[in-house]
Amino acid sequence: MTVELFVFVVAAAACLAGAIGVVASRNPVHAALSLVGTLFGIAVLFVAEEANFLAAVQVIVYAGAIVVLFLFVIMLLGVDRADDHDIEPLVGQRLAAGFVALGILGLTFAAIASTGYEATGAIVGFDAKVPDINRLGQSLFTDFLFAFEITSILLVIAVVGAVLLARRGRREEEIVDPGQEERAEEIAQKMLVAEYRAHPEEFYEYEAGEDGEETDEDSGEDAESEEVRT
Amino acid sequence: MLDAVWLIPALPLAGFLVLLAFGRRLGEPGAGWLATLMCAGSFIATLVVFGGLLGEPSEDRHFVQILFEWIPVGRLHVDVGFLADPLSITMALFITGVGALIHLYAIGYMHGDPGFPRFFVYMNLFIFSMLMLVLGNNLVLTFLGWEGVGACSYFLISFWFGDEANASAGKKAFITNRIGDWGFMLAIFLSFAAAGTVDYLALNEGAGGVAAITMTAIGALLFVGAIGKSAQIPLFIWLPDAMAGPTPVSALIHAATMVTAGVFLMTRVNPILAAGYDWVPDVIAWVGVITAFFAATIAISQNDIKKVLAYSTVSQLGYMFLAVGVGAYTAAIFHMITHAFFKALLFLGAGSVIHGVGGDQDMRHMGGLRKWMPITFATFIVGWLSIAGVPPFSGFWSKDEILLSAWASPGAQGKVLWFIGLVTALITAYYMSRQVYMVFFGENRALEDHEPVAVAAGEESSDGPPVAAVASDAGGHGHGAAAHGEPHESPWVMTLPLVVLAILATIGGGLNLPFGDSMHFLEHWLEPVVGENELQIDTSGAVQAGLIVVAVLTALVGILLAARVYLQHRAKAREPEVLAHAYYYDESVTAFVGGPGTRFFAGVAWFDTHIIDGAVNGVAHVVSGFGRGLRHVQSGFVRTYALGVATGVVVVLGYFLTRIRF
Amino acid sequence: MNGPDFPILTALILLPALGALAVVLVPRTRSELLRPVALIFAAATAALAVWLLTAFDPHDAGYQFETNRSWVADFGISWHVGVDGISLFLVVLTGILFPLALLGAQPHHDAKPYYAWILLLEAGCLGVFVSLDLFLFFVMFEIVLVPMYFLIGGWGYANRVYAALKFFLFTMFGSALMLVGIVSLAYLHRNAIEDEHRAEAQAIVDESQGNPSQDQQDEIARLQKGQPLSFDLVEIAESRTVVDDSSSANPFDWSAARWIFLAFAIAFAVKVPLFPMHTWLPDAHTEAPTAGSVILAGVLLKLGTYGLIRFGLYLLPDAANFFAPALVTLGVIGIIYGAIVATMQKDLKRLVAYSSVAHLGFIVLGTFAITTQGLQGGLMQNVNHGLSTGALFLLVGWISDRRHTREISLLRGLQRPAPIFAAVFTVVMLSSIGVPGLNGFVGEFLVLIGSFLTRRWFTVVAAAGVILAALYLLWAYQRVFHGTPDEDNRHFPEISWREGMVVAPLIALIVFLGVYPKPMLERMQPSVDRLIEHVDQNSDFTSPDVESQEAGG
Amino acid sequence: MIAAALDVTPGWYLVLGSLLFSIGAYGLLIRRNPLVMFMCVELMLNAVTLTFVTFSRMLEDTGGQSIVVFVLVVAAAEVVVGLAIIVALLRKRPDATADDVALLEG
Repeated sequence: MTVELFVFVVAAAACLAGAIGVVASRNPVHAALSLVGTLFGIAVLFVAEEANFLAAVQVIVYAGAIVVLFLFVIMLLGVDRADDHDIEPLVGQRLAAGFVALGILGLTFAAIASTGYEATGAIVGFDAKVPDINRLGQSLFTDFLFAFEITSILLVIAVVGAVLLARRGRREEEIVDPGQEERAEEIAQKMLVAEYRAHPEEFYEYEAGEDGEETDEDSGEDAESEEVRT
Repeated sequence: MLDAVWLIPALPLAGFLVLLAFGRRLGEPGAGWLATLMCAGSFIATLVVFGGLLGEPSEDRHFVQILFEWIPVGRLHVDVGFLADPLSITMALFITGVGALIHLYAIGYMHGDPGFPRFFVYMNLFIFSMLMLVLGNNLVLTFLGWEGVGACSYFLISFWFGDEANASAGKKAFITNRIGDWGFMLAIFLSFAAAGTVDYLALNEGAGGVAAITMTAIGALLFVGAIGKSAQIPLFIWLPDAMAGPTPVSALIHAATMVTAGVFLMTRVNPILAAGYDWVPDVIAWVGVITAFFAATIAISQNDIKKVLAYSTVSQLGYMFLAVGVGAYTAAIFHMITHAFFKALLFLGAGSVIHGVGGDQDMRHMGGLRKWMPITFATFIVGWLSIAGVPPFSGFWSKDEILLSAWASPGAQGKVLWFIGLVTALITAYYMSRQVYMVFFGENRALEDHEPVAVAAGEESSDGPPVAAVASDAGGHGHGAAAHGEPHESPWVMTLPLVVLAILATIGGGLNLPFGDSMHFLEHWLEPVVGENELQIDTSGAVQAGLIVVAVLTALVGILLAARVYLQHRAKAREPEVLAHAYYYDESVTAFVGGPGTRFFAGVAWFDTHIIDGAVNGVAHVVSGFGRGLRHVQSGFVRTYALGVATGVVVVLGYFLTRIRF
Repeated sequence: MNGPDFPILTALILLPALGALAVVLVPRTRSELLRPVALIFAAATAALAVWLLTAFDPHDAGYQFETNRSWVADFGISWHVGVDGISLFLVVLTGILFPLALLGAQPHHDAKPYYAWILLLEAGCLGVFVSLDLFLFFVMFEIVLVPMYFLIGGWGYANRVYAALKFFLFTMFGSALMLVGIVSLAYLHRNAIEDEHRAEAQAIVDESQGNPSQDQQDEIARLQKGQPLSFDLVEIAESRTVVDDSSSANPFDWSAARWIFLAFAIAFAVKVPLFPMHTWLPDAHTEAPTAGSVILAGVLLKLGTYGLIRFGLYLLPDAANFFAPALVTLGVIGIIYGAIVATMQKDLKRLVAYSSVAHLGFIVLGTFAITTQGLQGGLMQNVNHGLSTGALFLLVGWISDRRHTREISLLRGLQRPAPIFAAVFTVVMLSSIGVPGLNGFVGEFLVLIGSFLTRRWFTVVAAAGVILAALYLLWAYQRVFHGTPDEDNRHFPEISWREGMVVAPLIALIVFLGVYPKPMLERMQPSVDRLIEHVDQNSDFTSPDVESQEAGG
Repeated sequence: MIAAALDVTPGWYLVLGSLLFSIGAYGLLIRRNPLVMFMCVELMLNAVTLTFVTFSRMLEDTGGQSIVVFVLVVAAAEVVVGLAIIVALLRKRPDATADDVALLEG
């Protein structure tokens, strides 16, 4: 039971737990928090892989900035309601998703297995005398200089874009889009069907007549809210 | 002298062009006079050439004058060249001569018509085309004239285009002719393909060299053309309708000249007919005689003065084809000439009558006109006796020669043809007499029962140019039909041609008298052209005399019969409906064209819009439908897209894994 | 070749194009200048074309005024232009027809793009007729397409958009096939040459028993070098590398040549148009503005027939010979069918359009009769149709301008108020019917007499089309011009001076060519004979003109 | 021996990476809350960075780590923009799910 093994196991567990948490938790806030778990796990693994600088960055940027940003948005908009996992408007989405995920997993495993753990195991490792940050800087400002500069532009654009998008009360003029109503109707219908499939009982609470009425006004208000918004 | 040939068609052409340019400025009667002069000049030019030919020894009496190459392509050489030989010059003589007279007549007849100059434009163009037809030295040039006269007759029949009926008649004439021309064209092609030339002389030279079957085909196809142009069964339907045109037109085009073009063509290519199998001439003879017979019977119950003459023209043309069929080309040409004289005379007389009574053409409204129009009457009588076959008038000699030839032609067939011809002669005498009696004798029915003739004219739709009636009113001289004016004699410009033609019709028989070989002037004259293919008559003099007697008797019987019925009214007039309707042949053709024919055409049009174009639009619909279907893939649901991407990832991964060597 | 070293044909193409440019550059404020500018350029082009006619050497069968500059060297595409007796008169026709079309009709709106498009169209048409490079031809062929599309769609009548789209799609379909044909032809040509060279190289190797001398090695090296592509029409046609070596009728073992010919044939059959592909034509003609119809009928359809000659008979003679019966059949069907459908039309313009189908059928018949008479007749019929149908469309256009309708049933007795107009119409009509003495007859006659030599029974049927032509045109004439005019038609204006000036040259040509076609025919003769010899030698077709013809069939 | 068996080879990291990636992908596909979907994207990104680092260590090539830096930058930028969009979206309709974006309107 080497230290390395211990570290890995713990970190990996944290990562997976966090990941599952992100996917499974109903409440976005919880998801964000479990994301933090994953990120920390990764950071630890970075350290274990002698990428100390990256580990630091990981913690600072991700856990420190991004996740906080997430939480900030959630709080700002007050959308921290638990969303209902039973509702799935797109029929067969989950099944397909499962298959795809398993596919990716299996294939990547196959790839790794085909090379064999040991084959990949020949770890050269960096010589410990040079701190990794030097090495990183070396490569960043020589080999990847151009890319590096580009990223600066990227960031600027991102900032500008964000400001532009998040500005309140822009684009009030009507956008004419034929078939908008139909599509709104369609989506509302999908939602309704999904909700019914998720919780039939809620629908059985009413009489048939009201049931129809219910659905009507439901989709109706949906539709009219569309109009209001557009 | 012979070099003047080109002048013959050139003068009418010049007249045509001048009138086309300045006709309106010349106006009336200047335009008419110019046209007449041109025609007369061309007649004189023809006389000059005629003299020139007479100067030559008979064996080389043909002169070719090439003006320029018209269509030279590869082996095909079509020249604009004139062939002056006895045949063409004979034709040219009476075309220009009679043509000039009729032009003169028309000046009077068309007086006051708004389209006066236009009329003479067409007339000169017609004369030009007709001369090209007869003078052309090759089939194609003849075809040019052939179509040209067709076009002119189209213009002239629908001259008073205000009336739909006239327009339709013109169209009908043109299209019916075209059907015949189809055969003519194929004949041209075939002769080029077979003999490599379309030139008459070369063709007639090489006639022997070419396979008989080919020559038979050429002859038959040319005859198809002739049927169309000369109004034989089954394509005669256009000629009666053609009477919608002004009367001078009927006289010139639809009696004297154009309709005889078929006979001319058959005579022109007589070596080809001779080179082919015998059934072609037999068919020609039979078509001719049958046409002659039926047309004559139809004429019995016609009441339109011009319709009677029209059917009689068809019938007489039948005679000519009978002659051609039995190989009596001289007789055919002879009858053509005399017919040109007396039929033109009759038509012009009829025109004078119509003019006199103010546009009405219904014989039932006429009668006793001899009192009012003596000259017309006298001349008409000459024409009548001539066509009825009473000696010594010209018609008698020519018709008799045809009958004789029929009799003399080999086999029992000859006798049958002769007999039908004889019966036809009887009927001819009968209906012509009927016409004369109805028009000139008895009391004037138009005057006694004061029935406005204009209305009567209205009854007979499609006949009678209403514009003409108006015109003759407009012309100060004519007390129009509407104003119950008394009939009156026509001005001298109209009577003079009548007189001249009457004289010709009287003495015309002198061209070819049966008394002894020395008097067969025409036959000797035409020798170089038809010589070796001419039917040799070996009938004994006694038999010939007997035939003549029989013929004369038949004519007299016909006349007397008519007299009994229409003069003394002893016998009831027999005018069967079926004949009045021309055996309903025309009606049924019209019905067919208007019924199934039109439906078929409409069907094809429907096929075009619905099947073919429908298929095109159908493809378009399929494509757009496919696109509409494809649109649903773009559902707009982000997660669906994401799913797609992920699936793609899986596929790509899988692909790469398969590439890994373990 | 002879002629001046000044590249007149290139100038001929560029002049209208520059004209289009000039029109575009006319400032909006001086819009009254548009028409004169366009007319000047069109007229200049016409003058150039006529000068070409005079400078043309009638006895030279080959291409004259040739210019051959490399254009896209990497693909062997060259700017190769030249005229011979076959293309000469189409060039002249184009040159003459365009200014008349411009003069004869004015746009009701947006004059600037209208004139620009027309001039560009002219450039394209001329380019098609003179280009001797497959690719150049294709480019020009496509250039023609666009302006016509906009002319129909922009200045046409009620249903113009549908018509324009239909026209565009049909032709596009065709030209796609043509592109395939062209490219594959070029590559096959290249490969054939390379195989040849390899064979030669092998031969050298063999005869040098393995140890070739120095220059032999060089020779071998030269031969084994890959050959450049070439799109040169003349080179490919004369070298006869792409031959139809399959004898069976079974499509599955057809040779490439046949398939390529088929591609070309379909492409051009759409343009001509031949029977089943004709339905774009009535719509396009009917909806196009007057000038558009004139040009469409007068020039654009000729692209198809011209292509059939150049890319069919000249480029792939053997395959052409194989498909000739089929094409002739379609042509004859077109003659009869077009005439019948035309008879039943209620729209005067549509009637004329369908008559084009019939006339073009004659041209195809004559072309694939492969006799000197038939081919020359076909070529002449191209010009005739351009003149007479062009004139017909002008007249019909003027009628519909005056009466704002093309419905035959609404027109009556126009000859009463407008006799001269009627007279002009009559002449044009008779020319279209093919009455001797006018140009139409000469063309039709030659086509029929020529095709009678090789395609007897087709001709017998086709000749019946002549009757039908008389039927539909005379009937239409009767319904429109005869009879007594009603209130609407009584005041139909007589032909104006401007209109007279426009039709006068057309009428003059119609009569002249009918009376004295020799100048035209003798200029065609050498090239046509050469082409027929070409076909005769390179296919199992034996022309009655080349080998000594037997008298007495 | 046991130590050898339990020696942490890069393979382990890779397996972990692929696990994280798959989970992230699954989440991305099934969750309807745009925010959560974003988090799933972050998961996947991290899985990739982990793999990169692993390889860079294996092959003694700092390039891998440099890439990770870029990934971080991209992630940051993406999150900024993405969140801005989400903000714009959710501000209008707090109950919006990813499916509602199908209506291409705020």
